[in-house]
Amino acid sequence: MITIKLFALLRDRAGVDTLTVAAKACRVDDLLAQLAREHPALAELISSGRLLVSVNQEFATKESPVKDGDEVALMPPFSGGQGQRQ
Amino acid sequence: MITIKLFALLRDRAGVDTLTVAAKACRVDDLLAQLAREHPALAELISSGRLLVSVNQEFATKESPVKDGDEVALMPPFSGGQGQRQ
Amino acid sequence: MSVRIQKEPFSIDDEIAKIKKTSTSIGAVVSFLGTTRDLSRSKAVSRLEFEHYPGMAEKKLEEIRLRAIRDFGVINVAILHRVGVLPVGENIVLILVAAGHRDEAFRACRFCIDELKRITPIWKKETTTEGEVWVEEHP
Amino acid sequence: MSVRIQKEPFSIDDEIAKIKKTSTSIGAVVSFLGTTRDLSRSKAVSRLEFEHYPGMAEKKLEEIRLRAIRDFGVINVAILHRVGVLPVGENIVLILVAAGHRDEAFRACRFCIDELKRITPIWKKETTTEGEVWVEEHP
Repeated sequence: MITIKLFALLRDRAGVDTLTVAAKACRVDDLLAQLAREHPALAELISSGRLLVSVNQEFATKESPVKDGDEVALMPPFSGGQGQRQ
Repeated sequence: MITIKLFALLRDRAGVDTLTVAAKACRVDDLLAQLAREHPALAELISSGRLLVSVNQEFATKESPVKDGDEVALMPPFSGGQGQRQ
Repeated sequence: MSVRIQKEPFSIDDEIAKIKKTSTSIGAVVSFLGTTRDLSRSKAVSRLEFEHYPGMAEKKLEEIRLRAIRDFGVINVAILHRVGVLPVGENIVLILVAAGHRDEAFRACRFCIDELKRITPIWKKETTTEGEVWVEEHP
Repeated sequence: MSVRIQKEPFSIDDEIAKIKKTSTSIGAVVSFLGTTRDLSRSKAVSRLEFEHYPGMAEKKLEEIRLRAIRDFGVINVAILHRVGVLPVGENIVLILVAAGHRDEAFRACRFCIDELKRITPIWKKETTTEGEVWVEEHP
């Protein structure tokens, strides 16, 4: 099993903060494609290309490997800090 | 009369924090020359060229005019602030 | 702990006293404090909520802290960020950089807040007159 | 009063609370704190004394404050400097710059401390193992 953690807008869209998916060893982009198919509420955000992905709490690319037992997070653009008016 | 205020090392050398001198309208450099003659303890510092001078609490140059009633200050280089290790 | 994510308010005086105790060579402390404003994109903000990725957020802040110490030669760095629901006007984030010289302290502090915004998984939700929105800043 | 020279210690939390009350548009507060070290040119410092030119020192700090607000477009600036005999480890000078953006806050704060050292009539006397000396810094 791979644990998928969802944050902020993604969690609100999915209605849950954690998903688990049965997946063989694959790449991040394979996993994202599978998630978009299984969770239509996330499809638009996943296809937007604006999400950041981490694997075991390190930033990952579309080509990064994912394997059974990993913790993957889908993260919208960050907005911590303050001090920047727009 | 012109009031001369002395600070830091200058005051320590002179032993007083204020001097008054009878001087006609003149320039800062005339006043400094007179002070060096009348107060030998200050002569070395005055001739060092490293002092800053103010007239009525504004920075002055050697050519600035000084007149009766003015407050002139002789100031060693500043060292306020902190945060600079040498 | 020189990196903290917490719900509670922090005292800047207390944090400065702590960092000063870690070295006797500190001559300058430069700090950045981010506070919530009452306006965002010209709309009145009534409520703010911050969320983080527990574990990864702290790890990124500690990476930023260590890089600042190493790359800028400063003595110590502390980074605090609050999460949860925060009233308008509250202090949100504090970065303290203690150094011997002011030049490196200013540069390291600026680096830390820029990096915090860039790589730390923290999100802000604003409630304005037009509803709730997860903010996406483009630093 | 946004410019003060005083013998008493100051609280950074209190000063930040004061400056935040002056505007609701403040998103960033950058501060510089200068503290006394226990070493100066490799000699142990046992005592520090700061002296200022009353009247002119305050006037120069207010000039610096107004130039920072005007030239960098920040919202408000506070400058505090302590004088008198100060134990090692004490806070000496505090500059607070409140702004909408962090960029202008950092630049204005740096400007203020550089200018303070350059044009404000304040002098420091250090007592070390080798005796007393009026310090002449070359910023």
